[in-house]
Amino acid sequence: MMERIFRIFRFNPETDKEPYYDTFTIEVQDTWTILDGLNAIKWHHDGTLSYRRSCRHGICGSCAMMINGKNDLACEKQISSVKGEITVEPLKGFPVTRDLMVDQTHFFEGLRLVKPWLINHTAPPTDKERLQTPEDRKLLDGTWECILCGACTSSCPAFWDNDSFLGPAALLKAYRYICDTRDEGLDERIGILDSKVGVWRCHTIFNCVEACPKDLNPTNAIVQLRRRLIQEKL
Amino acid sequence: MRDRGIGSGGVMGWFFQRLTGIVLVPVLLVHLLTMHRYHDHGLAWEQVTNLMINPYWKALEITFLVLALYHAFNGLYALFQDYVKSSGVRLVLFSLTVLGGLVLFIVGVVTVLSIQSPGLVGTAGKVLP
Amino acid sequence: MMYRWHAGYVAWLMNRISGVLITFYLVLHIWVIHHLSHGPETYKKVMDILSSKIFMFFELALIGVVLYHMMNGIRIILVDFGNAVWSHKTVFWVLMAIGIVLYVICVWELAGGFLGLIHHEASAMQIAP
Amino acid sequence: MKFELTYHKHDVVVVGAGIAGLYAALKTSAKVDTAVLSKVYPTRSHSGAAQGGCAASLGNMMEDHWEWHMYDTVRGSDFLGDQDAQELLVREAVPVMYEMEHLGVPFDRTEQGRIAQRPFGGHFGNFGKSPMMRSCYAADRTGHAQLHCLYEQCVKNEVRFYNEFYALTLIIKDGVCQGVVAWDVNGGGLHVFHAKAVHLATGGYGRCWKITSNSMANTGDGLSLVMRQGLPLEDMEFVQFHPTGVWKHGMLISEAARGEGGYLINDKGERFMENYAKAKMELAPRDVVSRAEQTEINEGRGIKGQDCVHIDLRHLGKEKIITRLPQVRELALKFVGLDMIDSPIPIQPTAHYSMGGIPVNLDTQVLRDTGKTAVPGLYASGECACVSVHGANRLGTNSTLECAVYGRIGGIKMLDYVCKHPGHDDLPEDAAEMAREEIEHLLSTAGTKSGVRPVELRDRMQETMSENVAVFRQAEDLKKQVGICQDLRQEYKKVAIDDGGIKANTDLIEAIELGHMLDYAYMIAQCALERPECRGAHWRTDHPGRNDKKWLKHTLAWLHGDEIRIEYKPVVITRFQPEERKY
Ligand SMILES: Cc1cc2nc3c(=O)[nH]c(=O)nc-3n(C[C@H](O)[C@H](O)[C@H](O)COP(=O)(O)OP(=O)(O)OC[C@H]3O[C@@H](n4cnc5c(N)ncnc54)[C@H](O)[C@@H]3O)c2cc1C
Ligand code: HEM
Ligand code: SF4
Ligand code: F3S
Ligand code: FES
Repeated sequence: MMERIFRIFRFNPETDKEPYYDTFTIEVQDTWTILDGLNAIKWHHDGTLSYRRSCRHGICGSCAMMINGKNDLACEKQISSVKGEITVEPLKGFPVTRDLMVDQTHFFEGLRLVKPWLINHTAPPTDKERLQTPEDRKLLDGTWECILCGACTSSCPAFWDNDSFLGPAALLKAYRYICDTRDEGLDERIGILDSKVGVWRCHTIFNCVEACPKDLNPTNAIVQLRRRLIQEKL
Repeated sequence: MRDRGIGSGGVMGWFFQRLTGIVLVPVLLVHLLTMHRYHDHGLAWEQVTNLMINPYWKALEITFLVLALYHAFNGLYALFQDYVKSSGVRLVLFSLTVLGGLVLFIVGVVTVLSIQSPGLVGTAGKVLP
Repeated sequence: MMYRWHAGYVAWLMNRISGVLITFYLVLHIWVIHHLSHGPETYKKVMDILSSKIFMFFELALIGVVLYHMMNGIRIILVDFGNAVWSHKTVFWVLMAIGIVLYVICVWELAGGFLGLIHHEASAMQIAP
Repeated sequence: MKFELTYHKHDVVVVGAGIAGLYAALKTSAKVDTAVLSKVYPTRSHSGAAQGGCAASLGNMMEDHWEWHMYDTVRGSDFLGDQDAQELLVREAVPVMYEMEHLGVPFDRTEQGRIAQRPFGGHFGNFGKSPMMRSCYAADRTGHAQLHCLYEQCVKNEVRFYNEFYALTLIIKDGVCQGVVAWDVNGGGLHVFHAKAVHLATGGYGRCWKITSNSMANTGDGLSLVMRQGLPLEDMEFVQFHPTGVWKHGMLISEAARGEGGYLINDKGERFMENYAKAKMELAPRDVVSRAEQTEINEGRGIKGQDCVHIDLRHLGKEKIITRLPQVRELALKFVGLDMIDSPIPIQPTAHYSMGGIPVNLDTQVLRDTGKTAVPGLYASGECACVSVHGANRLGTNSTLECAVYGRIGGIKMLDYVCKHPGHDDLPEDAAEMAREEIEHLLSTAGTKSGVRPVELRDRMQETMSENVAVFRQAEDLKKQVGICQDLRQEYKKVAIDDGGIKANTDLIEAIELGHMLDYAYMIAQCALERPECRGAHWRTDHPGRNDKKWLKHTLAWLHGDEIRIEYKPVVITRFQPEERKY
């Protein structure tokens, strides 16, 4: 048990004109994560604190937020790994719904635009799987693990400046399908990828790679997509 | 939030930004190292004209001019795409970048071509203020 | 706010700013140099101003900016067409180191350093008609 | 406070966006207007946490047949599963797995390019004789791969998603389901969804225990929605406890840790499994290992006398831990801050899977009695439902399979039903009254300092459930727990929340969830009390042994006000007669 100070971004659109920071000093156990800390605050100090959480072990993507200036999953971040006062803020770049909750409607809408589903024009065998070699399957590694937490898109300066930019998560998803040997949908996706909200708006800033709590590399996906587009277009 | 209407792509602009960038590396270095000598109060008029009379140097300088202008103004336009929200204003700015680029290109080419022989002034020089 | 000052962000921001700065300079430069075509007197006048201490300082700073933009540009191109997407940080620092070396060379050279002293006459000979 | 009602009309409304709900929606959305309500974004559903895989007798690695899979499932269920449902499950498993591949799930592959399969506890070849590789997997994120793929397919089919909408009540008029009332968590506001068919796929209910591997959203809402309409729940006493939950946190350390040779150690440094399962040691079935751990803890041999034992992997060596168990190691690093390479990890049994739930028939229609009477227009599948394929104990990798198979069947059957019902029936006038009362009452308590805080009740419920209705059960404890649950339900009436806001009021949501949990926790305790035998995950120390003569039957329980009424219905037995379950 030891005392830690949480400095938490607060904003309730119903009552507050401006966001402000609330400070809570709580007793934490040494195995606690930031999420445990937030829970303790919500349950024992201030029930009005709002945030999202579900799985508690970094697979659902609910609890992405900015912890001491870095995007992380609150449920995976050990309190003991953070020194001093702990500042918790909502993901940047998305409108704040309340406190640590942000509105990700636009984020998921962007995802929809890249047609994130397998596009294949030949009917699959009826009583069997489509074949795919282990090597071809390996191409998908580093793409399909994305939990859509939004930490990457939220860290991307190109997205801050221009939120119509699809952002790294949607582009990673596009690449997940385009590099799937079972997929034939490049043509259908070229329109959006090559558009003024597509891959060319990324300036190779790498914040997204830095931010991804699952250690994925959206920049690589974007770079690969550009290569494909250049092959197609030039 | 801006609408995400599918608009003109950007593959050309993006690709040529890299291409010109790469070609600029040697060209720019050569240009810098030959033309921007500051000892002795900069290159003397004669030195420059001596260099520039050589058609290869002329070609090199014009290449540099074209590449740098394209790269610079294409780069500026990339900025506008990021920061300017209205597509109307973007169109105006696009026209301005193209126009500006062209004007500077003419000025530059005229300058380079005007150097006909060491110590002589090209007649073209008088055309522009 | 870490992402404001994260290396990748700063690198890009500086790239953008440097790009705009150089573009600005390029426009000026084309304008100024076109005085070449006005004959030796005008050129000399302009050059005298330009090679004053203060302008020399600007020019040296500019070369730094150009080299930064160039080296970072190379990094971006290596990410786009090479394999640097997995090692962009290392590549960045290696290129910056090269950039610094290049800068030192340029300064020596342009400000009349050893290369310039040794080659000055020879090069003048070479380009003489 | 008076809320405007917003009305929506859809052919099908699915509540829950896990594998089950999404599969159902995928099937109906091919032809009819389908909406999905989910209290979390679909990709945040608990299905994404499933790791090990999804069983199907594809036979890609070695000879396999659905009969073998069925035998394992029947035996695993300790003969309480309905064999018609189990047969459907394992037969459909094969085409469903292929369909999921066609939809785009990135399964791992064999050298021949087919779906790769791996061994998993409880699955055998040749009727329990030889080890079997039956679990289709995508690394250790199979559920994640399936969930995302199904979500994306639903997006493609233009399913209308109402994300972060919390279903509060069902609308049932004249015994027919007409829709559901939901609360818009972000925007605030009551929404009435008028539908020809409603499908509940609200997932498991492990959250009423203190230590659980379940996500925080697994509060069993679908169960109370049904229960509060005077409909029964089935086999609620059967809840699986997994032996390797991270101490104090409860999230799962994969079975692979024991599979690779991890030891379980008590405070004296003994490999205590020697005293419980000398042959299989740590690799004995989940319930056996969980009971062994709990015995050690109860008898004071937990580490430093605490409620945990150690899983020790140090003898495997750094190399093996890093290459074979990277995820497990990372989990331990992140949640207990310990590195398996040089430190044992504290673990304890954790509430993991809910076998019981909403009784449904093979068409996933919700049943209203011990016979075959269904509630027209109301369907359920996935972990919240009980068809029952898992009986008294489920096999690993059979549950995502159940979600897929029965979610899919549910979709197909609803489509039939909806196509036969061209128009919507009229909604009752007071469709939203129950929901409105609940919300308005809770909001009106905001800030009143005199009430009970929900967290107090929840902590008490979770702690006592973990004490009294866990791995070991006995009449005395269960009776005590029934009493506690009754008290807690009374006290819940005096609950007061902090937050009176309308928008994104998660305090309100947690209070509603607590109400649901108290209802079904009460039912679990009562059902457990009324089954004096040991079967599968239900272990009564005061009534050793399975009693097929008296107890080979399903429990159906109704909540009438504060009373629980219990009836029984027979188990469907087709191919395999009950025998002793030995491993
Ligand atoms: C850690 C862990 C590992 C597992 N590994 C495996 C495995 O390897 N193989 C396997 O077969 N099984 C595994 N399981 C079990 C399996 O994951 C679950 O049984 C299965 O995912 C349940 O899916 P579902 O579709 O029924 O519900 P869930 O995926 O739990 O989804 C429930 C949905 O209902 C919604 N919902 C709930 N209440 C409401 C409400 N009131 N209003 C609106 N929406 C609501 C939620 O938002 C959510 O979308 C594992 C379970 C755990 C805990
Ligand atoms: C010397 C070699 C050069 C290289 C390798 C280079 C490379 C690049 C690259 C790769 C970009 C794209 C950056 C991005 O998309 O984020 C870029 C942008 C730009 N460059 Fe260059 N460049 C060079 C020289 C120049 C010069 C000489 C100028 C100006 C005269 C210039 C002006 C610009 C501008 C204005 C931009 C746009 C900035 C932005 O979009 O952020 N560059 N450069
Ligand atoms: S790429 Fe990483 S950061 Fe981005 S959404 Fe996916 S998991 Fe989150
Ligand atoms: S941070 Fe943004 S600019 Fe590109 S490399 Fe990542 S998407
Ligand atoms: S709660 Fe699921 S990722 Fe944190």
